[in-house]
Amino acid sequence: MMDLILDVLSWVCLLGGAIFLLIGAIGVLRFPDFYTRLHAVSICDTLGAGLVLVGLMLQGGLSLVTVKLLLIFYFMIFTGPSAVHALAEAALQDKLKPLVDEREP
Amino acid sequence: MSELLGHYNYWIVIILMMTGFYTVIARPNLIKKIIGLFIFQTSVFILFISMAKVEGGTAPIIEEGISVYSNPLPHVLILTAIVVSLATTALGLALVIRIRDAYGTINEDDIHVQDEED
Amino acid sequence: MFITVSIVILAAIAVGLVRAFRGPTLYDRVLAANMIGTLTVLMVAVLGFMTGRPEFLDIALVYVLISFVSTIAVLRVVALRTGTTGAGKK
Amino acid sequence: MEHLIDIVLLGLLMITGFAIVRLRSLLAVAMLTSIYSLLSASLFVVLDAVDVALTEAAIGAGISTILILATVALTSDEEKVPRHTPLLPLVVVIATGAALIYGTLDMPHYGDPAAPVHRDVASSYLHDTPADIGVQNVVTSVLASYRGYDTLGEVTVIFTAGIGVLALLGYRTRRRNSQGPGNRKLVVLRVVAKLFFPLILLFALYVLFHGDYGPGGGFQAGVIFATGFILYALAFGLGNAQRVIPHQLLRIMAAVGVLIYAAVGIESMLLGGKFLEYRVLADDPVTGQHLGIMLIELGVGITVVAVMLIIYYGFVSRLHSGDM
Repeated sequence: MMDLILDVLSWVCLLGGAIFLLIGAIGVLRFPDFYTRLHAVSICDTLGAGLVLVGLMLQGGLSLVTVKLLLIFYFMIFTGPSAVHALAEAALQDKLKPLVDEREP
Repeated sequence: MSELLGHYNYWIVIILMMTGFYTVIARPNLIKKIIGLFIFQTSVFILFISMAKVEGGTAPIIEEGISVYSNPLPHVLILTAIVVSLATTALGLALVIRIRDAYGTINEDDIHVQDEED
Repeated sequence: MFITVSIVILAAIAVGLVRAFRGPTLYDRVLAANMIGTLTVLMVAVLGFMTGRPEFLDIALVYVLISFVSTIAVLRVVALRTGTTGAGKK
Repeated sequence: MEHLIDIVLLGLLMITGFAIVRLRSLLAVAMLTSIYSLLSASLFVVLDAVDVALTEAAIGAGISTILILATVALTSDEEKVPRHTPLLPLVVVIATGAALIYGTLDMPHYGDPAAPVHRDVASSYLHDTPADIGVQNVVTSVLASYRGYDTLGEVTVIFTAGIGVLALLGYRTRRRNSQGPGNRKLVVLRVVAKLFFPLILLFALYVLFHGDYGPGGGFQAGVIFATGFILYALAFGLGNAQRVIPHQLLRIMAAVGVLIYAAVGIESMLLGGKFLEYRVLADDPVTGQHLGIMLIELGVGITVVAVMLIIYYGFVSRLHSGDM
């Protein structure tokens, strides 16, 4: 019974994560300019990746595999945002203008 | 259908190989040539690794309860080849930088023109 | 189950590749490369479970570190050039 | 179903390859090369080559992208339109490709267990490794023990390439970089780099010494170790990195690694075995093999770290700004 619950839970996490990853990727493709696309990437790096990794941890159970997955998760929550921050910083330094709505309100 | 799938890997490898080959011979830019060489190298790696794969096999790290493993020998050859390929790529790029120092350009056509003028 | 997840991740990689081809600025391409790095990490992790040998997560761990270092390196190299070429232009 | 992933990945690789040829901005091409490497590395995982995937990811997506970018930064970005029509090359390429595809028709099918590659030595390596060498990872046992002489050659090639880059580019020592207010934008990177730098080095050592049991070994560990130092150099400046691990030390390390490898070979000769026959290194043959493999992996690792960093220093010290 417990196994079944864990399995279902992990599948929900995995599928949910995969869907968020796809949504993020579509966002990167469809959003109008660079700065908005940054938002789309962060959904991949945090929510999507997190859910997939949690789903895998539930499959792995208490073992070295889960420790490694936790390590990956730990690295990802640091690398993702800092890479995106560096990207935004570099683009700003390069005077890449954000797209703004110039119509009168 | 099985004929098609059975050789699919090799055909894609050949297409990649030819893409790299084309870049090397048709593009005058030296950096582009090196990148073409890089694609060529990678296609050779994929060729070897594809040949090593055994249907239903798993990675050649021995463990209880597993009997079919992929062939480890091509993996060894390619593992060292990858590191050597980086070393040669670095050497090539270093040569490109020196050529640029000497000629002021990395375009092969321009280099030939300068050579003929001398 | 794992196969569905890995197919969805592959689809996401394909979508990201389109952005990498289209650009238009270099930063868009770096962004796409960074996202594909994340997706590859997850796909390798899922593949490990799919083939029944999840202990190969070391590879995924290496990918996380390498894709971060290479993104940073790209930005630092490009930052050196922005004064002269304007890599942000189309 | 693994076939599906294999097919899709190869298709994506092919598209990326075409895009690399078509694009004219070399910076963009360098980014695509990085993506191309990541894709081929995940293909290697699908094809069961975990050790190769580890190496390709560390090298292709990491260091070689950085080198290509540094070269582009040192030369020029835009590719000029070629003067000749590409008709002749196209004909040559199509003819060669057609001949090669004709050649593949005789090849055994993908994944065929009866293919000639899997006969002879390969199966005996798989069969004999547990008893002969006592190492779980057959790739490590073949690399370090059965074909140790070959690997010694590869390490020498890497060492030679390092010398070649050193001769071509030289090196310039940087003064210690100031950490003034001008680098304020690097604060986030520096914090993350401080957090990661020790972990990457630790992980590289894990990959080095865990190579007997899982994917890993000297080549991979060396590249990961070098990547750690590259991260350090990116965050704190090349000058500071050169204070941590100076150039003179690197040149000594590159030679010492190869020497350790060769010395293990000579040591086993002195103890009455053949060159690189590790079983004589200890009383028990299997312990001897373990010891020999560990020592030569260490030698490989040291040489690879040193050469990677020599190459990195050589390229990056030519860039104008002092803080990279």
